[in-house]
Amino acid sequence: MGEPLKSVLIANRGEIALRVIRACKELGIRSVLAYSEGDADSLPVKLADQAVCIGPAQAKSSYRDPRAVISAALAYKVDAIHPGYGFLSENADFVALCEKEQVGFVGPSAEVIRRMGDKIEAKKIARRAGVPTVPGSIGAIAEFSEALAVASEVGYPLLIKAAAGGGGRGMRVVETAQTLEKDLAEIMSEAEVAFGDPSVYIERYLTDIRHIEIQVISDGHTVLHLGERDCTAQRRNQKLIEESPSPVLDAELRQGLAEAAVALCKEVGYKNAGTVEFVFDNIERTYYFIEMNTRIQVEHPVSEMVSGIDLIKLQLQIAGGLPIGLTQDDVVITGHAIECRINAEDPENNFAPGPGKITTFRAPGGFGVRMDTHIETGYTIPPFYDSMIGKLICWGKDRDEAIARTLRALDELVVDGVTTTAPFHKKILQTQKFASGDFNTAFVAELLERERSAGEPTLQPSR
Amino acid sequence: MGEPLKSVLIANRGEIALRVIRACKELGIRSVLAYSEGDADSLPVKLADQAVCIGPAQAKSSYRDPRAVISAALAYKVDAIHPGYGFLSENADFVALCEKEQVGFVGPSAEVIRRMGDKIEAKKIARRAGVPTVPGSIGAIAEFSEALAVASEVGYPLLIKAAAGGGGRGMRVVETAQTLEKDLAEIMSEAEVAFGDPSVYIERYLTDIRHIEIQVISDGHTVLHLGERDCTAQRRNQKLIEESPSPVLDAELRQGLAEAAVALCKEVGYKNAGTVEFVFDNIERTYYFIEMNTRIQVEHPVSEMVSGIDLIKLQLQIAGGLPIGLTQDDVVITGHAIECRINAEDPENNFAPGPGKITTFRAPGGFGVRMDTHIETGYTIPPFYDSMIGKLICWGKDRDEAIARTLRALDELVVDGVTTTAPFHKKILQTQKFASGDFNTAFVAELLERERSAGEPTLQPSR
Amino acid sequence: MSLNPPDIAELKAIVDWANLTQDVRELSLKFGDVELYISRDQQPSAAPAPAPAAPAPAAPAAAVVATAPASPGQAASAGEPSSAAALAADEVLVKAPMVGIFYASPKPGAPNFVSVGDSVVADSVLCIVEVMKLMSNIEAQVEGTVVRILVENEQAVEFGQPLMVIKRNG
Amino acid sequence: MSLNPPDIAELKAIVDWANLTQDVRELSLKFGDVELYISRDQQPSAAPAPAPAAPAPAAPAAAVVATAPASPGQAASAGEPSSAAALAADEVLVKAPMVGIFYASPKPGAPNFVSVGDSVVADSVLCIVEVMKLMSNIEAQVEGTVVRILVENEQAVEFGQPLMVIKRNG
Repeated sequence: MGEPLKSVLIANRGEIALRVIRACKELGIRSVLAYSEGDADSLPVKLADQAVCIGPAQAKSSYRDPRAVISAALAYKVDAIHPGYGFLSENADFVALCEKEQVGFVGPSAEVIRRMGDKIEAKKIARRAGVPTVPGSIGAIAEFSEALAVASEVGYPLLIKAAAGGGGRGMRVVETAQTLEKDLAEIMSEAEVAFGDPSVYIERYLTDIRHIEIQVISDGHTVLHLGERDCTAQRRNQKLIEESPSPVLDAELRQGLAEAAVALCKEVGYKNAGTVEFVFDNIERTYYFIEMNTRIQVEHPVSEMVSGIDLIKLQLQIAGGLPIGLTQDDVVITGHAIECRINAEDPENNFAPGPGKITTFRAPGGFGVRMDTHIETGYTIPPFYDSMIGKLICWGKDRDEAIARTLRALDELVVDGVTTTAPFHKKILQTQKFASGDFNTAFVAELLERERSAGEPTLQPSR
Repeated sequence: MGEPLKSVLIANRGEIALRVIRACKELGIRSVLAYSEGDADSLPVKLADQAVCIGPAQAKSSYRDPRAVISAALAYKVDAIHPGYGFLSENADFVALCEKEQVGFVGPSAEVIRRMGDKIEAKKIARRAGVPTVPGSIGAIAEFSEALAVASEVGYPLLIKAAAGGGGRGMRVVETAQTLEKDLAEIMSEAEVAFGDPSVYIERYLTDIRHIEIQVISDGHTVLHLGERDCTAQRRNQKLIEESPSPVLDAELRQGLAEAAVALCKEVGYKNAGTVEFVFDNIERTYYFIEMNTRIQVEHPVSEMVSGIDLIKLQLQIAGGLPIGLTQDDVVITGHAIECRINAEDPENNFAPGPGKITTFRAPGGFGVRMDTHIETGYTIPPFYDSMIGKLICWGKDRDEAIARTLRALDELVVDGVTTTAPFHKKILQTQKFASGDFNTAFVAELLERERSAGEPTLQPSR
Repeated sequence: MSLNPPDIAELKAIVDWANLTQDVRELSLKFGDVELYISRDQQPSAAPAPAPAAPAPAAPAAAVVATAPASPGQAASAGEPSSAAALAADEVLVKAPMVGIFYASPKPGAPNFVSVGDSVVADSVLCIVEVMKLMSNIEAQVEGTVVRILVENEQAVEFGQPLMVIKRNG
Repeated sequence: MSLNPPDIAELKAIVDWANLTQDVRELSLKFGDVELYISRDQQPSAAPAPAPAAPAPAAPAAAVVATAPASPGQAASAGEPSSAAALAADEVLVKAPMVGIFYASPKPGAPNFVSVGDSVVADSVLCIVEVMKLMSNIEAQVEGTVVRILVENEQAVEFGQPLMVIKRNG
């Protein structure tokens, strides 16, 4: 193409739909929102240049229906589709259909999505690019002797997973070499019985880890990184708080991670914004590639706030065939940013989601505070979609200021009518452990467990 | 002192009171808001750590009453008073009283306020510091021969003003040397008759000018500047839109202005945030010192957005006797910021202020958007104070992006129930002239005049 | 916008409008001592239910409820004007079952499937909605007469958009 | 927070509270079929008007208005709790005419100007409010008996803060 997009169909909802609408408006691109009947009263519908109902509230017949989305794009004659995150954003079949119908897609090619979406293939690509992966087998191993050889190389503790297992079934941690042969034999025979397939994956079992990811953006020729995001504060593998820079990296590790991410993108011919995810081993202070997300992520504003670079605008620019127009030297990371994902969930009740009507919403404001949200006073959170109602992103000149500002902003935030996780975020941010920066992915679970066992209420009563 | 303030009385209202409360919260300073009965239901009262009613709604018996404010500070035992802007912020007598009562003041000494508040004294200090001032007499001249000599030196066109006049009375522009003697004689004799005093001021009459000011911050030892703000978009000497950097300065002029401002601060021993105001002559491309504001200004967020430096926090830090802790090299200006002052005024009706109840307020949001405001849905704008209801500040990587973002944010802004100047800001920002950056202080008046004479409505009907 | 209490015709128009749209479940309107309340079933049905609320006669004087007259307009779908046409009790609305392109005829140049005034039976094809080159025939599902066609040939239509009105026989 | 309808004593307490505060002009509360409406004059008057609304007997069952019981608390001045004391019809509130420091006695160690139970006349000095070393005598302005003293010696008081309650003679 090579000329700016003139119109974009936004095939998403909530805050990310609004985020894309805002970028379109600033670029003079006509924004056409594809929405479901469940979102007819939402703020994105009000703010988009045009809104097209593509189906009923159920996502499978609207946001997740490739035909409904592409049909809307064709009927309403847009240049491209922005998928947001979730829904169809990493659906290779959908993107292939876009390619077939000659509808632009704000993202990489179907082939790249498919390759990076296949965990084994992605791991192979990473190794080819010289990017370290968690030590272990690349694919499934069915032969006992081969499994034994790989396991012996991996080191301890290690994890054996039945290839046909899943959801925690058919997994075993092996602590020492003494039990290896026995454990391996047992789990392979159990897998044979349970799943009809003795194949296993074997990998180093990492216990004290952080989740660190590199934001990349590429126009297919120039690949830039925007530094890392540290997403270690998680609950049940759901990210709660993301920040940039990571409090644990030194310049050398930071450089190594960034270069690894860029090398991976170059290896696969990546084009679009993307995120290369790593686990960081606190003990060895080393990192391993886990997977790549071939889309914009929920937490992209964290990188925007420290780099000053508008990632959604760059996505749209690149999708129009234009070059990035920046070099790596133009990317300067300044200060520190923290994002809290505010969910309509009850931390006192095992984080049960609670849709409902928001009787009063007041966004926090002031210097360094950004709240990306589609909610407003009088809005009813529909029960059909996920429980995230907004993201609070605060920038500070350093990590301490960013934490203080986030706490101040959380104090200002008012979401009456539904229960949110905002007080829980305050609790995390006020811990000495979070302030120190020295924690791992078990931190939030340990915090919850400590309170439960102390018989304390998880939270003070608060608005 | 030399240790952080622990508590601060905020002797102001509206968005600036909220701004100071936020800074206090982030610094762990107890914020005590001194409020009038007219503001009992306001957001700052809700958000301050403590709120103390100091008098009735009329500002002269509350916000402008030095005794009420200082009494509150003494009774509620705060370390210092933050005056905001307006009200008592540049009242030297009030500050002298603070000094007498040993209540800290977030600002310079009474002596510095008095000296810089005296226009003639300030001009003398500027000249001593080597800062250019508008060519003309320093003080009033009563002798005709002396006046003639000064006028002959100043150059044409020049302006003669009766020293005892004011409000436009007793002023005359002299276009050429031919009429000088006659004009001077006439105006002095008119002044003698009208005011009993023939004294006049004489200065160069500048017609094609911009308003450019330098933000400074000093701890009494280190004086830093945060670059300039361009406040040329004015209506009847009221600033409407401020931006940084100025679209007309080159590196040399920028450096010259900044150094002049710093030299002035050093000359007077300045301590606090402050603004050194200049007129910039578009024709000669030179600048002259006009006055110094010895307080934080309405438009300070513009400089915060491009520098990343929190000016209110620095004010509080300095007032506690702590050093700035930064060098000039730490101040890096990135991107471009624009502020629109949103007033509850009717642009269709000669900008008549219209207090009233805000039935719906929706703040714009997203990347690079900051709205400093004390309004919220259901808030009634009291009739006792000024009509500003908030400031929209948008940052962009360059001026074009900042303008596009501001327009997008103005589109999102909803203030139902009262008429605001938001649509008028859109109108200004959409002109080719504003986009070009090439305009002067007459620009807004000319825009209004052109529409009036074309018989067009000033604005399209809009929410 | 009129600030006078609505007369019987206006109330009827509001009831009709509520019947025509898909996104109104409940509507309440109080105008002085005139009160109107409408509640509909969840299921969007092509066959209109009889208007559940009979408006009371307009009162001679009434306090103005400022927002009331604006409400119907504000509640309308942002996507598509539901056309000004009110639906009579024996009229059926045919809506687009998917987002796509509306075709009035089987192929370019061919005569339209139906025109206003045509009689149709349940399996009469009224039009085609195209989704990615898949042409779906939209059938009348009732016996009657085409009284209004609300969209143009080759126009984009969204999910649930009203396409035609059919007056049932009987 | 109780979700039961308020009883007569609770309604009375709300009326008293509204009387005591300076910032409540109107208050309306609906609890099932119990409705309470209070409206006051603009002028903050020390002499309380008789409670304008007599609460109806509490209904046996009532739909819960969730926000109603919270309203009085939310409307209260952020600055100063107005003390829980209710004001009777013959009681007068003495308020601070300026922000400053309250002194119960003319100088440290001296006996207090007044104590609870003391009789006062119009020009009896009740206390001093200090503004920057300027001591202002606060006088009773009515004849009666001191029934409550609401602040402590040397306490900071804000503009309009209730200091004492005097029961008028008569």
